[in-house]
Amino acid sequence: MVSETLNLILQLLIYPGFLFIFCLAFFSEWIMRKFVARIQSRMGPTYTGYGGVLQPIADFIKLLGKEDIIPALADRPFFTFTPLLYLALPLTAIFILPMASQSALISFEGDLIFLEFIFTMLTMMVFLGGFLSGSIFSMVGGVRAAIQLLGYEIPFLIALFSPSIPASSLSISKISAWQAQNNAWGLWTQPIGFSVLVICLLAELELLPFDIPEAETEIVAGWNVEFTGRRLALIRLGKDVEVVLASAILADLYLGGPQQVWIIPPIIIFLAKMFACLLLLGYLKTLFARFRIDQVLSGMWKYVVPAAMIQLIILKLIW
Amino acid sequence: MSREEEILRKLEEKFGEKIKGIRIQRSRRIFAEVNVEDLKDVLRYAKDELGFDHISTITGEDLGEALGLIYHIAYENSIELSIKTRIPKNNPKIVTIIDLYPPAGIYEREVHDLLGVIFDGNPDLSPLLLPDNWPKDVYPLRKDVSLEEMRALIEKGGGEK
Amino acid sequence: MMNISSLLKWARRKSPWIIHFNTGGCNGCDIELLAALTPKYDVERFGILLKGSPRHADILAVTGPVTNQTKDRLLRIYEQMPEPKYVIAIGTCAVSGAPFWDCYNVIGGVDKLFPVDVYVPGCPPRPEAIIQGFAKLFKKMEEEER
Amino acid sequence: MSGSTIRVIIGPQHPALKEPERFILETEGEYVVDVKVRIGYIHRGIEKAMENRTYLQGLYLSERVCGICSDAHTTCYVQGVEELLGVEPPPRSRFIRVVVAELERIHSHLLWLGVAAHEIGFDTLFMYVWRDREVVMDLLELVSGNRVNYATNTIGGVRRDLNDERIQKIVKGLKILEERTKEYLKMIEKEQTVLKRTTNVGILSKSDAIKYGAVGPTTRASGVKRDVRADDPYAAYDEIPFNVIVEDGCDCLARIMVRGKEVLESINIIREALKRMPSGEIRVRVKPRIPPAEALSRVEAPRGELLYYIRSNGTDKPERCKIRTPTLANIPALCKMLVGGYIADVPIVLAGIDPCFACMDRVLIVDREKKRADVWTLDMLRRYGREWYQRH
Repeated sequence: MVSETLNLILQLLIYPGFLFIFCLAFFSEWIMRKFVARIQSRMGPTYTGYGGVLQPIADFIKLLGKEDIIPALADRPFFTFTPLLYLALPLTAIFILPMASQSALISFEGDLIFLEFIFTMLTMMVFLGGFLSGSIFSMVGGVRAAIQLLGYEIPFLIALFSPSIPASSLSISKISAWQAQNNAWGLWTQPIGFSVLVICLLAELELLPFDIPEAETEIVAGWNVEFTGRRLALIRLGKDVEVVLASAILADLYLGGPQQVWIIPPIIIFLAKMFACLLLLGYLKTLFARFRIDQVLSGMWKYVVPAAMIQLIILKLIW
Repeated sequence: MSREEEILRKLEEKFGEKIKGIRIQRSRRIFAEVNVEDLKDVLRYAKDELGFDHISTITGEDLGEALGLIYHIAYENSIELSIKTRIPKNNPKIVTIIDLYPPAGIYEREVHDLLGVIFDGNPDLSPLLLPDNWPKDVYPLRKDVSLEEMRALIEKGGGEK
Repeated sequence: MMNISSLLKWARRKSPWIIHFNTGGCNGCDIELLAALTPKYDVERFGILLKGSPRHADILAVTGPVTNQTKDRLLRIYEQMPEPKYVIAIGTCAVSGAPFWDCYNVIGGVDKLFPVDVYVPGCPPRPEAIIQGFAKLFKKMEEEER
Repeated sequence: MSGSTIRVIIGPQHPALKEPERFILETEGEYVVDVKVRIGYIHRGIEKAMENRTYLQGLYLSERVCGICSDAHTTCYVQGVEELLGVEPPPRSRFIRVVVAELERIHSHLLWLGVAAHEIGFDTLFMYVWRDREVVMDLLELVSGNRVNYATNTIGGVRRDLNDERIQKIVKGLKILEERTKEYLKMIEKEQTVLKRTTNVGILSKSDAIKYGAVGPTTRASGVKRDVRADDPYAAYDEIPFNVIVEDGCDCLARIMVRGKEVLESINIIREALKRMPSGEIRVRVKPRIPPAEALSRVEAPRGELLYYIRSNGTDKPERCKIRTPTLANIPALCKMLVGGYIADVPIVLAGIDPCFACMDRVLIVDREKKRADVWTLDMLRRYGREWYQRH
């Protein structure tokens, strides 16, 4: 009994818990930066550690050591809580995703709904953090994030839930296990759903062409313009974890998640799938110019929502 | 007859004595001088009848006793007609030409900033170039104030805001 | 404690984020600073990122002579930056105000307003010179307690 | 906040580039209804300083009016002074001036293309364009010895000659530039996100372009065929055949295309100039003192018509030297373009005239119930915002 508890704690803290996820988050930020830089025919971080791999960690440590400023106009409690929650929410969500083995650390029927809830909460955090930090830029950024939510929320929901229909389960672990066993990856059986989910995740992560809430040339840094030091460090880490989360969702719901192939452990297969999704997101990010907020809303409702619906109808007809 | 000579002849015919010292300096450059009262008539004639539809800029300068203004207007972007006029320094007032050339508004603001000429009828003569804490009644392009004096004045006048 | 401070110094040196402000220059230094970000020079190799918000930045890169109108704005940006902060003056204008030294609307170099850590002379300095300026600044970060 | 007009202040600090300036926009909902301009953050007082410097010293000052179009400024200045003196620069120097001016136009237009891409968030294109801009920067360095302020022109000619080796290198570099520019133009024409952000944005009709006195590529993108190089030839432009690029789109896309095609046209002009270049002297000596006279000099800078008015008084210093930069001439037209457009389009429309200043971000929104003074500092805005939230 004692050893079981200890085991769980170890799992939570080290592998595949906090430490592993933080390392993964930093590593994925490095991959993303390096990949984007290579596409733009630049080098990207080079001299911090081997090939610049320690760059995100250096950024993090430096931000921890900076002066902590709370603007006089900011709402103190919220200004403190927002970065914390912004990191804690995606971290929580990661535990319900199967990574190291076919079943997640915490898995229950209906955790897909919980995931959806966490994503909406994240956007609310962006909105609150921007709205209450007292600067007009951050306010505009926060409001833009909330408006954008209206655009992608519905297709996101549909694309998130459509893999659960063939697997007839609302548990992420069961869905990915079903896909792995039947060799029916969501990517092949429902390609439209996959592309809808990718588009919505780009919007959720505020990557180009949907980085409207933090459009540098329009509103400086957007909703996080006033955050400094520790808070900014937490926000950046939260963002990295969110990127990991997004690619993990794609890998789990549409690529069959962790599965044992021959003697390769599931985690390796999973990481390979996850980084493939990460690079896909990074690649899309470099391809486009930024949309205008009204173009996002109308485009989402005109094209992406119908596409998600069609996918749902096709699924219903087959299964 | 070249286009320049034709324009010169038409201007002389229309305004006769009112237009002084009109000359073609080189191809595509005409200089002329008029009194303040006739300025607007000449400009209107040049715009409506001769087709000078582009205003390049308004140059203001300090001529000692008077302030000089030069209106540079262009015909089909090639022939530049520069019309000079003078206004007294102690009462630097002239009528605006934004009804003829809308972009003149911004040039008039510039001349107002740097030389203190007041353009009657221009709705917006707020500072365009000079800083917000600029001392009043100091006009940098007037020759009676030297650079050293101006710097001293700025240091005194600045600071608030 | 020694280890933590040296770790911090390492992180600071490896992750310098800059904010750029033109105080009234001719654009020459600005385009060279921007050129330093682009593929041929790519200062992201050293971890340098250009940030829009003074709250996120460590280094204030100033180009151009300080004019009367931008003085307050520049001071405010400097005050908004969190400690520890560094200032780098790029181009002869930001160093001393020349060749606009006697213009009525120019105060002079940036060091009339606040201390400058590294001066990069040149009209405009080449991107290589700007990168060398940053390298000097990293050395200063390492040696100096702040 | 519904119903009332809202004041949006843009400026004066930009994360990417350019000098600080400020625009005050009055908006209703998402639309801009009125624009007020406040430039002068970079006002240094060059015109006054010119009066205190000799003609040769003034040359260096005019070079530093603007770092991007520095060669256009010196060309305009030396042409004015040469006219005062009655000196003709030798023919070879006039061709070299054309070569440097067109190289500078390529550099400036490519720079602008990158910045416009950055403005609509297309950083990859920005990086690519700036990578290839380094080719022309290298050529400029080869010709003049410096990357930005070339100091090629001097009163009575140019300072550095072109030899065969340099000409060969220029021809080689131009070939690369031509290929790349064509590729980018093809891509911009097809890329949906770019088209979405630029077509029918910032409309300036042909009649408005004339009425509001727009100059340079801005007016040519509205279908007005005006180019000082063709209409009022200077240097060696009357001896080189070239086309004036005109587009009828009247929107931001047309402005991109005009500049892109002008890069290609400039490449042709340089080739032609190198082919026809006569041999001989590159410079004549001139006297430092200039008899009283006046001269009006015009040059087509990358951004449009640049104008210098110089008057001499018999000493070695000018009596008056007036500079009219193309950006100032485009501001009335810019205000016209912004009115009636979306707030989100303001950055790209501002960038559309290729302003030599401008800072398009820092969008501040303030309620306009209390009709206060025009100039608000950032702190005032914040305090005001705070009060507003407490009341509502």
